[in-house]
Amino acid sequence: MSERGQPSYQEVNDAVLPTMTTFTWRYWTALSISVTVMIFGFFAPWWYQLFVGVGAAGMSRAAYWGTYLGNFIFWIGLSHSGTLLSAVLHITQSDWRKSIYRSAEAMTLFSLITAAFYVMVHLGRLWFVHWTVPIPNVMGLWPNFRSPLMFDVMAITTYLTASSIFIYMGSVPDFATVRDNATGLRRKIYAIMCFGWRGTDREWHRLGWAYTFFAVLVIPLAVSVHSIVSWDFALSIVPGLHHTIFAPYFVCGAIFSGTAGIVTVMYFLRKYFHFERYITEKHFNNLGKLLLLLSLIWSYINMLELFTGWFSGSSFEIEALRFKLFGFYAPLFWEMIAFCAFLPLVLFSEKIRTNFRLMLWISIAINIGMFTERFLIVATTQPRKFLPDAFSFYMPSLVEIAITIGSFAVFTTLFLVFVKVFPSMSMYEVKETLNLPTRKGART
Amino acid sequence: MARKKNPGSKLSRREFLALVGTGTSVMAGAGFLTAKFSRRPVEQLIPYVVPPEDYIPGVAAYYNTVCNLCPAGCGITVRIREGRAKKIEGNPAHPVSQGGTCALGQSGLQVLYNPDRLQTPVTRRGERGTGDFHTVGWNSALTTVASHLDKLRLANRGAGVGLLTGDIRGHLDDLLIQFLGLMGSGRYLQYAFTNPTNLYSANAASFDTAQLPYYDIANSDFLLSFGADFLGMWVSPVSYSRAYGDFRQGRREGEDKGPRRQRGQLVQIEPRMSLTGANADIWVPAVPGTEGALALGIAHIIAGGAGRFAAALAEFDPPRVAEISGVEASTIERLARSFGDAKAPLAIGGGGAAAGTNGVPNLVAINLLNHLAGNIGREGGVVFNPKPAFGRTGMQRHGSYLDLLAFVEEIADVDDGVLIIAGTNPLYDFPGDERLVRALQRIPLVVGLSSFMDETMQYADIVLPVNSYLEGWGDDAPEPGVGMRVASISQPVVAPLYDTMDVGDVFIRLAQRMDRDMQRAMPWPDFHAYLRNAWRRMYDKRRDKLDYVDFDAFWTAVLEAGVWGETRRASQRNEFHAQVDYEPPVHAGNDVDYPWYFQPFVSQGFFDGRGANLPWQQELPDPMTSIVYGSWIELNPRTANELGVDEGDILEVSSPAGSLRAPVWITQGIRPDTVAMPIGQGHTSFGRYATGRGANPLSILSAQVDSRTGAFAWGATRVNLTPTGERIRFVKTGGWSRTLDRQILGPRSGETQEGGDHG
Amino acid sequence: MSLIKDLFTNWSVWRRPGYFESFDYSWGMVIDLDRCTGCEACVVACTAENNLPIVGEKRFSENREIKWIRIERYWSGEYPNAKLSFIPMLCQHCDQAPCEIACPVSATYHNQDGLNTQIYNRCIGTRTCAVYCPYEVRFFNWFSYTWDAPLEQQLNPDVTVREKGVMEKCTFCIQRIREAKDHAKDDGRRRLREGDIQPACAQACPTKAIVFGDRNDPDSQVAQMASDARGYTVLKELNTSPSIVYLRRVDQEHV
Amino acid sequence: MSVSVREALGAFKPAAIAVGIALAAYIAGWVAYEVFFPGTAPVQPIEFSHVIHAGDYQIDCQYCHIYAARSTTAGVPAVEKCMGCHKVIATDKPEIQKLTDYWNSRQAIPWIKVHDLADFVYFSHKRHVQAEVACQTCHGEVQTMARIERVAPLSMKWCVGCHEEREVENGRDCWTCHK
Repeated sequence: MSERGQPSYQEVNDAVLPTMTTFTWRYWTALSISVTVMIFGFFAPWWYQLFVGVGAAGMSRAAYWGTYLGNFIFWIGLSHSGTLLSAVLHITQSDWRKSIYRSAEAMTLFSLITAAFYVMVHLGRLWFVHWTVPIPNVMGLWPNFRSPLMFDVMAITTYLTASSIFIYMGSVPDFATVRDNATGLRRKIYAIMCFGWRGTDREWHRLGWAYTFFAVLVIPLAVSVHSIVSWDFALSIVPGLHHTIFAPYFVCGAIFSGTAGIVTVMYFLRKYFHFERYITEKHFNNLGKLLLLLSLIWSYINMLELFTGWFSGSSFEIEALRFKLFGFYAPLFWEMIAFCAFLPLVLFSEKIRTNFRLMLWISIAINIGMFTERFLIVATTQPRKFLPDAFSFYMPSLVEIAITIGSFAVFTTLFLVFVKVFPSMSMYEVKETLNLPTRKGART
Repeated sequence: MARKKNPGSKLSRREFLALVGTGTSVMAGAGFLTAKFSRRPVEQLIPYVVPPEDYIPGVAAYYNTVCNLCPAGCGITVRIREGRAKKIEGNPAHPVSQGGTCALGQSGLQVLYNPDRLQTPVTRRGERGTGDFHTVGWNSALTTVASHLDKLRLANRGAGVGLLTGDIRGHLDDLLIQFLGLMGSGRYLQYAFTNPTNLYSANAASFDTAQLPYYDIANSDFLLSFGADFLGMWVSPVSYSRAYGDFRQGRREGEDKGPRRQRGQLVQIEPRMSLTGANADIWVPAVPGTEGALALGIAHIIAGGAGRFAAALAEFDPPRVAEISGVEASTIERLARSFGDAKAPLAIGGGGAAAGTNGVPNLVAINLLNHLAGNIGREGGVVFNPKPAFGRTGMQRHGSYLDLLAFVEEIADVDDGVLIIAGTNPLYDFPGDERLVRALQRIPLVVGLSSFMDETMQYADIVLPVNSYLEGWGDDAPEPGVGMRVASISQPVVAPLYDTMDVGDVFIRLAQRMDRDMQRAMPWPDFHAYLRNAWRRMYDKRRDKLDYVDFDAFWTAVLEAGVWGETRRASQRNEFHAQVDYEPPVHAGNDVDYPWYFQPFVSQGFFDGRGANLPWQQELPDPMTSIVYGSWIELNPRTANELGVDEGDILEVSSPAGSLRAPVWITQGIRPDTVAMPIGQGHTSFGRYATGRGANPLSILSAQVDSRTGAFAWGATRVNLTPTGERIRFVKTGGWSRTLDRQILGPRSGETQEGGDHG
Repeated sequence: MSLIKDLFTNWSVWRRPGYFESFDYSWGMVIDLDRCTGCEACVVACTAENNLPIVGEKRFSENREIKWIRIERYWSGEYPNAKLSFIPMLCQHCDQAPCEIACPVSATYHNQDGLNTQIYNRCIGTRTCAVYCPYEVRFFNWFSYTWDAPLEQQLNPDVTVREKGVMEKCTFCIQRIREAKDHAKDDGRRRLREGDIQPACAQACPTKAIVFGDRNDPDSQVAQMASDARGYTVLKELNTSPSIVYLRRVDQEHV
Repeated sequence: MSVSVREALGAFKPAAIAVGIALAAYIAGWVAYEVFFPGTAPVQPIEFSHVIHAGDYQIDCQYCHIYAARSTTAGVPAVEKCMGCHKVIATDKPEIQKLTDYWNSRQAIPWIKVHDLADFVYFSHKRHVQAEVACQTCHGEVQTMARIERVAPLSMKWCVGCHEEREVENGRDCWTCHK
């Protein structure tokens, strides 16, 4: 035990490495449950839907978009925490990021993948999805580059690539550590995964340089991605969607829910992987402040949106607004306001910010609220468009609900696999924060 | 080398090679099979052995024929590709349809290609009405019937043979008369509850011309319609609709736009807003059955106490009429003034106005308006048609409700009587009294000619499948005519799908299976031959007038054009013979136990119910409500409040004759003291699309008849409504029914459209 | 690569002023609401011509019906002065179509005839076009539909039967336009004449309320009627510049 | 101490090779099928030779494919048409006897479609014939084919390519060829 309660390098390893190798019954149950839910909640219904057609979902005339796109936005949003945050904090040299960013970035990656799944679930003819990719083909046709969905395809793929490189690059030295502490085949695998990392100065230097470069690259990317997602809606002329505020609205909302997501994940890592010494009040406190700030921004933008709708005085906007605020889905709307606008205000008190369990519940509540918001965006606007004779109603079907639940299982499964493959906490960067080891502290 | 390959493994070289061998071959097999199954299945090209002449695959052919889905007799053009009927269009050369069609007419293709068509003759096995039949060959079926008829005829008891049909016109009608004549029977009746029997006799009474006149709507400028839903399915919807278009916005003929004339104004007087009411400039909801009084009230004002009818009209001053009809006196005066001032006013009566116990008096009163306006035989007025080129008029053909009952019961009373039913479905059309069924039960042999096993066919002993109108021959003199003499031939546009015959063919075949004089009297090989002969006779009469080299040229010409006409007009002097008087309507059920007038109405999609087995018609939104698949009962919001019901609540509708259940539809277009239901649904046996869907309002009507003609008064029953507490969601296309001040129907008159407020 | 060149020209070309006037044709419609009686003949005619599926009661109740042209009905006033107005609503073939930018695979686009077209076999079913369409006239095949034999014998061989997952909509009966052009070529004519083509709805209409023709041809009937004082386009404020001009129904309160 | 990447990779060599072989075998199987059962030149119920008819005897294509200039489909000759000549000509040949059997039993010949376009494609022989596109342009040198073989890919790119090259009016408009 080194002075000032700081863990030694060895202790860092001892804290992290076992989490990758030890498989507790708790882990197995968690994994098996989430895999089952994933298969029967997500893939089975999807398979069914592929056979009968998208009619298996609850969408219908006027409400051509449903829960699927709601989920899509939600997951894209969730993905905005990790990479963006870690990049920002990395550039701003805030060290407290180091113990949490790995799992945060993992979150980014996996929620992006889930989101990508939703794009496919949404499609009417999945078997032609490759037509959206600008590759030479027997038809000699190109996709339509004027389409916001096309922007989406580009943005998301880019963001996915960037963040996967980002997270991988960040964990190369740790892979080396894993390699050095492993034997047999596992040792060999990690030897390949870390590209034979030796820890020479040149390697460290290049890593640092490249890492910073990527950090800078990722930030505008992340912002653009959700702006573009918002344009899928804002570029339509549908009352209630056709708002210039949408891009910032979405981005802010995204980071908001993303940060909340990190808090949730952090809580569990801390609890079950016993990272108490690395994930501390400090982190929860900082993230709490961030959440508070974001929620204020979010509420402001939300008010703006409602106001412009009302202020326009146009019959279309007003009706859309009326339906959203007082229509069938009004309870959901007010629930969203409560969870995302009012609840976070309690974060003004530091006592609450540093209370782990409370933070967990708040973060979950926020994400429920944000999920509702995304659902409302699709569910309340389309049924109230321009021709009253075509007014309709949207109610998700069982298939949609099942897939929604299943998608959370998809995410969880991926994450559970991740924690066994990646060191779920960046060991080398945590070590950077420690002061150099004394002779007592063993070096690995 | 295998060892070198993986030093760790315990595999011997032999094992290793075996492993590799099997592995590769399995994979290769897999690849082979994937290739096999991933390939598109082979398509075959099957040419004809001997191609039919004038057949070009991929090129459409068009044939003209006649639609017989309703009695209007529109000329239609059918598009044929590879020997299959693809599309029905109006025949532009035909003066009735003038290139247009109605919704029902479009669906004729689904009569032809209906999955529930009767494909072979069937005979009854189980009890009557149980629908337990088994198939037999044409031969045995015809022989059975023929022998039966023969027996009767030879025993001089042929009078026991009766023929009940729907609306059959043209030479087929003649053929049937001839056949029955040879049987020594005059029992031949045509019945459909939609037949305008009252209109015939009213016209006979007022103008002593027992026919449907041609209402020159197009050239009239003020149209006063008493319950006649002439834009819906009344008498001849397509031709009236066309006329209506011109009545509103002037003639539109391709290039020449014609002079822009004064826009005609339409006033619709009826308790429940029909499609015509919706298009009217003013909709006047009058108490059902009081249209006559209203007409007399208007006449009273126009006549101004002078003239021949002054005495008869004296008592019909606005206040009194207002009290009878529930229309404000001011409105009546206004209407009268406009009617009087109009250049070419026109009054039409029908539908609800004719469907009361006082139908004829009402129509006579309405005719009086036309007489006063000097409309008869005038352009923009009531033009009577010349005697049709052939066939009897509806007045001669149609039987009333009472006639039908008597007719069937008489046949039931003679021992071993035979009833042949063709192209009509009285058991659906009939009100809820059992007399008809009981009579049917007593008739030893009931033969049905039909394409579908409908309610009536369930009671037949032998059902013979007949051609759909697109597969068979026929001809038609449309009624009402268009002011001149028109005739059209309907020809088979596709080969019969199944083993079916024309109605005419059936009787010719029957004759050929009977004794010699019968055969001699009906020598034709088939109905087509008969038809040609008939037309040859027509041709011979006019040979000098017609410029065709010979009959064949004439025949082909008519087949190609689909219609033949003579511009010969009937001259009609403006005389009025009837005594005008108002007879208050009698409704079944007192107004205490049965507080509401019950007005069934002919629905756009199903006409009198015959369209209900066509999926396109089932999925056709009702024009007024946009409801599909099912029936409903229309309530005024006030009525709904009284009952405390909302849209979709199911009501128990009970009349003195019976009761049914129907969901509530709340509409602004109906009197609070009236409720209305569409006719057409509620079939108990009419194919997969119609059976067991909705309710049939006719089934709870009391057997009310017109006091003069004995025609079925289907607008003269009162009902009581009781909520059942159950409710349904309507299947319909429409969402909200108000525009919310959005620019959908255009700027109000006067204003022109300016950019809107949407940012 | 020429494709890339096209890509960039396409990008800008839509914004060029007078772009649509430069087209071969600009098919358009004038619908006279004073003639239209709401009889729904056009609806069935369209169904028959374009192989629209029979969806069945259950799917109809879920708003999954497919009707390229429908009659919308709007009430005004209360009993006894209630008025009901009809307006046939079909694809407006907008010159500035919101749906066209939506499709990621260009399954819907503006062709040389000024038609807003939909290529069924290119569609991948994102349904974005339908969301963007303010007139609600795009219909999605939520399922693959079948016809009870022998009803399928009626299907029009000139029109594809759409499979599940495909968006579809009114095409102004483009198969008829194609056929007419074909005949014109046979007669050695380069251009179509007025009246060569009639879409199913216009042909069936018993009151002749629907007139179809080339808006680029100044003496065509549509071009002339479009300038009528009663003329207007639905939801003009959205600036979609539709190809369908409606003539307002005359409301004559005082008779 | 640490393991070099090369060394590590070595461990996966056998697995990699195994997978490689398996893949190779799979592809080989696929190719084999395409070679032995070519979809582009199926075996027809009657070994009809265009070499004899179109080649040696120089019979005009439209003598048998009568609708080519009038309709969208070129049309396969009716059995009657074949018998028009083969009542007398070459009646002893086995293939002709097959034909005669079809004729006597009044059966149509189930030819297998070689040039098969998707249902959503509108192709008009008439237009192409009238534009004086030689049959061979799309159907290949038919007169040299003992068994009809599809030479053109019939892919969209191929069609459009030709349209562009000939500058067909609206040759790139989707609705020119799709329905």
